[in-house]
Amino acid sequence: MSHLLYLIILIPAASSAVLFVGGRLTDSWGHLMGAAAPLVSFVLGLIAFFQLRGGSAPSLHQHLWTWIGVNSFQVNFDLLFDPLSALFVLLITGVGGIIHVYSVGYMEHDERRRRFFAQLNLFVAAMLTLVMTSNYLAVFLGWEGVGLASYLLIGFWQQRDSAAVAAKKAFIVNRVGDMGMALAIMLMFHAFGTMSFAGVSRGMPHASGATATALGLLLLLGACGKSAQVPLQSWLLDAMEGPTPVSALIHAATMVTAGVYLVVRSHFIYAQSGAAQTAVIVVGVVTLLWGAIIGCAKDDIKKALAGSTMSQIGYMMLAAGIGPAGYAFAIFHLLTHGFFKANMFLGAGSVMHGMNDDVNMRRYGGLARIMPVTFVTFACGYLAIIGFPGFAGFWSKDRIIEAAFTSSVVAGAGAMIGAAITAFYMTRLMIMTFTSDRRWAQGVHPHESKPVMTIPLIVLAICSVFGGFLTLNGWIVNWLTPVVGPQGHHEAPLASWLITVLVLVMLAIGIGLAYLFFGRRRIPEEQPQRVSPVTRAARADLYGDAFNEAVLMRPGQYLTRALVFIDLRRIDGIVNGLAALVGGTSGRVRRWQTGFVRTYALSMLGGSALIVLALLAVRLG
Amino acid sequence: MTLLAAPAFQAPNLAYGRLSPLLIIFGVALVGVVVEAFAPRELRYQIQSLLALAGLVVAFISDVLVASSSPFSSSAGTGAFGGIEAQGAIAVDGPAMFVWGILLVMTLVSVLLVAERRLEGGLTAFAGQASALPGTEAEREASARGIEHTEVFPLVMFAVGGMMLFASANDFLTMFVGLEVFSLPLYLLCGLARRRRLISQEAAMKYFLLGAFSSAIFVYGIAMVYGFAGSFTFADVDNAISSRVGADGLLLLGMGLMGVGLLFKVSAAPFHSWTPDVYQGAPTAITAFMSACTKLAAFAALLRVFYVALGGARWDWQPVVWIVAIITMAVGSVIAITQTDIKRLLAYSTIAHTGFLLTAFAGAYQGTIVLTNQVSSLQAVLFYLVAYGFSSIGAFAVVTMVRDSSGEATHLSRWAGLGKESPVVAGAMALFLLSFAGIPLTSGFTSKWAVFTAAWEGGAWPLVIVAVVMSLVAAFFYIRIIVLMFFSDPVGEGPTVVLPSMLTSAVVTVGAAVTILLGVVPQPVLELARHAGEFVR
Amino acid sequence: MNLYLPIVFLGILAAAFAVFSVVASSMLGPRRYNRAKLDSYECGIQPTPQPVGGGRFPVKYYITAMMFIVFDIEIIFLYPWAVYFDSMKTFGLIEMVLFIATVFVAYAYVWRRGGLEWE
Amino acid sequence: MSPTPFLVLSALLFSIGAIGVLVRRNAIVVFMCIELMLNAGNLAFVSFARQVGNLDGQVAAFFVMVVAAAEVVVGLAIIVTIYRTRRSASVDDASLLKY
Repeated sequence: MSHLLYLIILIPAASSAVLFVGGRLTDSWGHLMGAAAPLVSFVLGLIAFFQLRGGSAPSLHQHLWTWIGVNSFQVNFDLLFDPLSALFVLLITGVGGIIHVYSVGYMEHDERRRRFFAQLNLFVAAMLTLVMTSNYLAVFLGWEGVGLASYLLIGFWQQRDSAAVAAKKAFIVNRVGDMGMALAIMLMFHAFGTMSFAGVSRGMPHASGATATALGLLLLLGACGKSAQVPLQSWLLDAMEGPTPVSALIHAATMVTAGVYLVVRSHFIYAQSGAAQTAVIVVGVVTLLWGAIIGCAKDDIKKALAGSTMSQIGYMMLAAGIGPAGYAFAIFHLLTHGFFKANMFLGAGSVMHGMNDDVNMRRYGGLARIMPVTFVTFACGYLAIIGFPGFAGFWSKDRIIEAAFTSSVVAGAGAMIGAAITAFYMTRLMIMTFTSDRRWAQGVHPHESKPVMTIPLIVLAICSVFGGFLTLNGWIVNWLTPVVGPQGHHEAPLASWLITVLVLVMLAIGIGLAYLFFGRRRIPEEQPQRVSPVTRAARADLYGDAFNEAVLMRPGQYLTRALVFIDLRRIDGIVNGLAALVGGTSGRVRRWQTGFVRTYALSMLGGSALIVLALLAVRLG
Repeated sequence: MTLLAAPAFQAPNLAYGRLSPLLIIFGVALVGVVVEAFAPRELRYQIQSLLALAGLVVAFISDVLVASSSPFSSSAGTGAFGGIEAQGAIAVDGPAMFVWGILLVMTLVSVLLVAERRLEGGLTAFAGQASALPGTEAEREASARGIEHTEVFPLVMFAVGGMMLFASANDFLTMFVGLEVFSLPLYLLCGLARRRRLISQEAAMKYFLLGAFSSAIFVYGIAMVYGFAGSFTFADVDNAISSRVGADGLLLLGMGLMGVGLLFKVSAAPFHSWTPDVYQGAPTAITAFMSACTKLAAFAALLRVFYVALGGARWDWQPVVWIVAIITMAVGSVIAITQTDIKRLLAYSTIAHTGFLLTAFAGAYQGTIVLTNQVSSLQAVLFYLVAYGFSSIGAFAVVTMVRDSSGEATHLSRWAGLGKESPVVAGAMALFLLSFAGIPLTSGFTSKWAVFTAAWEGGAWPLVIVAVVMSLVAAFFYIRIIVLMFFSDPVGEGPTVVLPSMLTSAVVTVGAAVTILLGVVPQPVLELARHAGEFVR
Repeated sequence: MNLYLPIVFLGILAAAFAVFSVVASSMLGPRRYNRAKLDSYECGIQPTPQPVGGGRFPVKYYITAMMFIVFDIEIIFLYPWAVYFDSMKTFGLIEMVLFIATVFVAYAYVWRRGGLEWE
Repeated sequence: MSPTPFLVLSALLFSIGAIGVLVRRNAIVVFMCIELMLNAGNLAFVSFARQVGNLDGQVAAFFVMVVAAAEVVVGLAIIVTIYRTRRSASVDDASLLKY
């Protein structure tokens, strides 16, 4: 098998290429091939997985070719299939495949469905490259690919202005992260002369503390960009502009998990720098609360789920920051989250399908009877995410909170409060959507979706119920030990049973409050305006954009306005602020190119004078 | 006058074999002029094009032979081979022979573009009769009679010959002559477009006046350096610097002015202003030729002058180059964002690429400090230029194919929805743009990587950080075009992709192939660049 | 520092003089414009009248001027060559023959393309 | 005798040429100014040749002259063409290409 690893990546890539190049020829069967490709990869992944399990070798390798090689310095394009990669491959291809199948139904009436599948395949292929290579440079390749594909997919409905803006935002914010990644790779090469995981981990112990911290922070910056962690979280909510399957793919299986993968994969770097680890923990805790609070106030079902993703990824980051004690749990939660989040996003898609693509939960209600399958499956996801005992989320989240307490009480407390908030907003979502009285707009006739959409829901629901069993007698921990090292024993300040009980109490509180607020009263169709400042803040994404606006965009705006006299009212948020700044500068500077030869000559002469003077200055200074 | 009494004459021994590539090219160019004079008009196109192609191939072969037969010179330092020929006028060393070979290949590809005839309906893209006024009876008659300026081919040959001389010159006088020999034909070629005569001629005039201006400055710089060192040979200048004789002021002045002349040719800010106008106005085939070959030759010369002759004064010029590099990257990447004409946009992107190249140049990571497992600045720059050259030629080749009634449709709005019109062409363009943006698995990524590491190792890491940021900005507008081509609907009746003859298709294919190959398996070319070693002193 | 003073001083002096001369001429010089002066080519002569619709334009003068310059300049190289001819033996002869031949190629082109016909 | 006066003169010529390029509108005159700069270079060459006492500088002057002549030919050709199409040799009129 190890010589066939490349097929896992090649198949989706090839399918994507065929769909892109084939054009209209493939319209009739393109979507079927597109949906089949990741499933085939999934089967291959399974084979490799069992071989890895059965075999004695800690990991499978395949040397494809030497990418860059000069004398002793080599960047090999090697595939690495070790326990960590294995789990990711299965998650990406498995959940991704299910989402593909679902999309066949979801995008049925879109005439550009073929292109949609081409891009989905590209997305999957890029993500697989990211998790299956054995050196950072190649990871960067997949990293860029994912960024590109997400850009295309989020902006898929480019006729919508908002979609285009959201895509641009996602792209640029990600480029900021990529910059961190690129610089980290440069630094690595400078410090170790290699960029392979093995080489770097060998070199790490001898590296200076400063180098380690710098590497850790730069990589964290990259991870924040891809995983939408504070402060680079702003793109995630807008990314909901994409078709719902895309949201599901981005949130559950691919994109946002990349950051966590990077941190876990680079454990040998974080092992050398406590500062970097602390930074990861802080980012994680802040984000998990941030996202949860946002989730409480959103009436747009997709945005509410997006907030929850942000906060769940925050949990994973927190776990990854804890170190060897947490890596396994981070990955474990990542898997379970992949199941139930995909489940709920597709469920949301199915609801929207029935409600004429209305996303406002205030106009839902009482759908439980009309869409039984969607309701039941969604309920499974719901119980899983709030961590109801027995469901997948319970096992993973509980472990993380436990581990958090071992590292610091603050982190643990934060995680625990996060659990309560999660329970609150998810319950709110359930009530507003499924149970409460009907508040549908006129002419909306909800109906259950077709089997091609409901069957994936059922599959995912089953996963989100039983996903937790991966941890039975610590299977996942042992499985990952060869990669991230032994977990070691850490004494928690509280007994683990006590923590579990506390979590459950929090859970009860959250659900109870939500029931009080939303279950007992009638839910107004319009957003109530007289609400607590907290709610108002949360509705405005905790003023995330406002903050950007005040701190980053306003100055940019003024500067731009000073530079160009163009109307900037359209601008919102840092991204467009910066874009406008650059664009404005550009629009201004290009005026220097007056078209008059004599102006050019003047600039040349001035330039030469400056150069000579600079030379003199250098010599004298 | 006894002071100037010259020494007794001894006939110089010229190693004609070593210089054969140069001689062949110039010989072919001269033959081309004779053909123009005596061959009947209807045969000229065939004769000239075949002659040019044959000459290039033969010259390339002889270059390979010379390179494979060159001994390692004892005089040189790290891994340099080849030697100084023609009484110290020309250095036939590793880098020179590498540059010669690449120049010849890229010119070969460009000549295919020049010879393209189907796009203009049976005629080349060059004015039938430059002397006939646009839109007059004379012009219509000329194009009706199928008159063509087949002088284009000899001119290109002269230009490439000059470039080879420029890149391998080992004293300032030869360098100046080479500079002019490749500039003058280019001035003319820029003005010969068949369509859009006005802007073509304007481009020619601007290029000419500014070029002449810069070469005048260059000459004055040479004079100053001569006054400082008392000789034109690079080695002597180097000695003069290291032995600290001569008036230092003259050196600084000369260094600055000469630098201006060279930076002008590589279109570095603030000497870039000719680039957008000329690139937009010139016939696209010529733009492709310039963007690939002029840049390569000029960078080779720039590095040779500053590493070999002025290497001793590195502490003087390095900081200045840092500033120039930053300005150039900023100007190129930022202004490109608001461009609306594809040729102009590519021109600004070429300026940005110059900036990236200058980072490696400023790093000056060369000589004995180079670790065995890394590429020196010179090698990185050469590799980058190979990668960039082919992508750039390919991109401009695509530009020639996207047309509407008035010739090439270069306004970006006409490119909207190109992906629907012709997926293959748009795909090729997308590939080239991704390569310019430095997305992995394209030549742009590996070459950027090589250049940046060289700069970083040379201690110019702040430059590298600026460069990374700038390449992010640049990536943004490249992606914008891709989205424009694939994801937006055509305006009006949309663009049309005219089916070209074998020639242009071949060019695009070659460009795309090289772009992918150098992205996926760059190793052979990198090795070749490394084998070229350093300059012979 | 004083080592570089001359350079700086020279630059200042030169620039100052150039600016001064331009300004001075524009201020002191009398402005007596006539048609010939305002006309494009400032070489005194009347530009040859343009045929309407822009047909052929007689550029004889300029062509001739170009010819003259080119062939005249080549002579430069004959002088040092002639001075040294005796000591250069056959080598000098061959080289100069090559040189002349090269120039002759240009000459042949001009001739065949009718550059030498006055009408 | 010292070459300094000649160098000063050549610097003056060079600056006059450079300023001329900037201030004159007529392409021909601009071009003449450039020629002036080249000749300033020539003067510097020969005076330095005198100073350092070898012939290289004088040879260089020859080469520069020849190149200048070639430049004249090309330049005049271009300028005449553009004059005939635009009916003006002013460098400021030719500004279609900008921004």
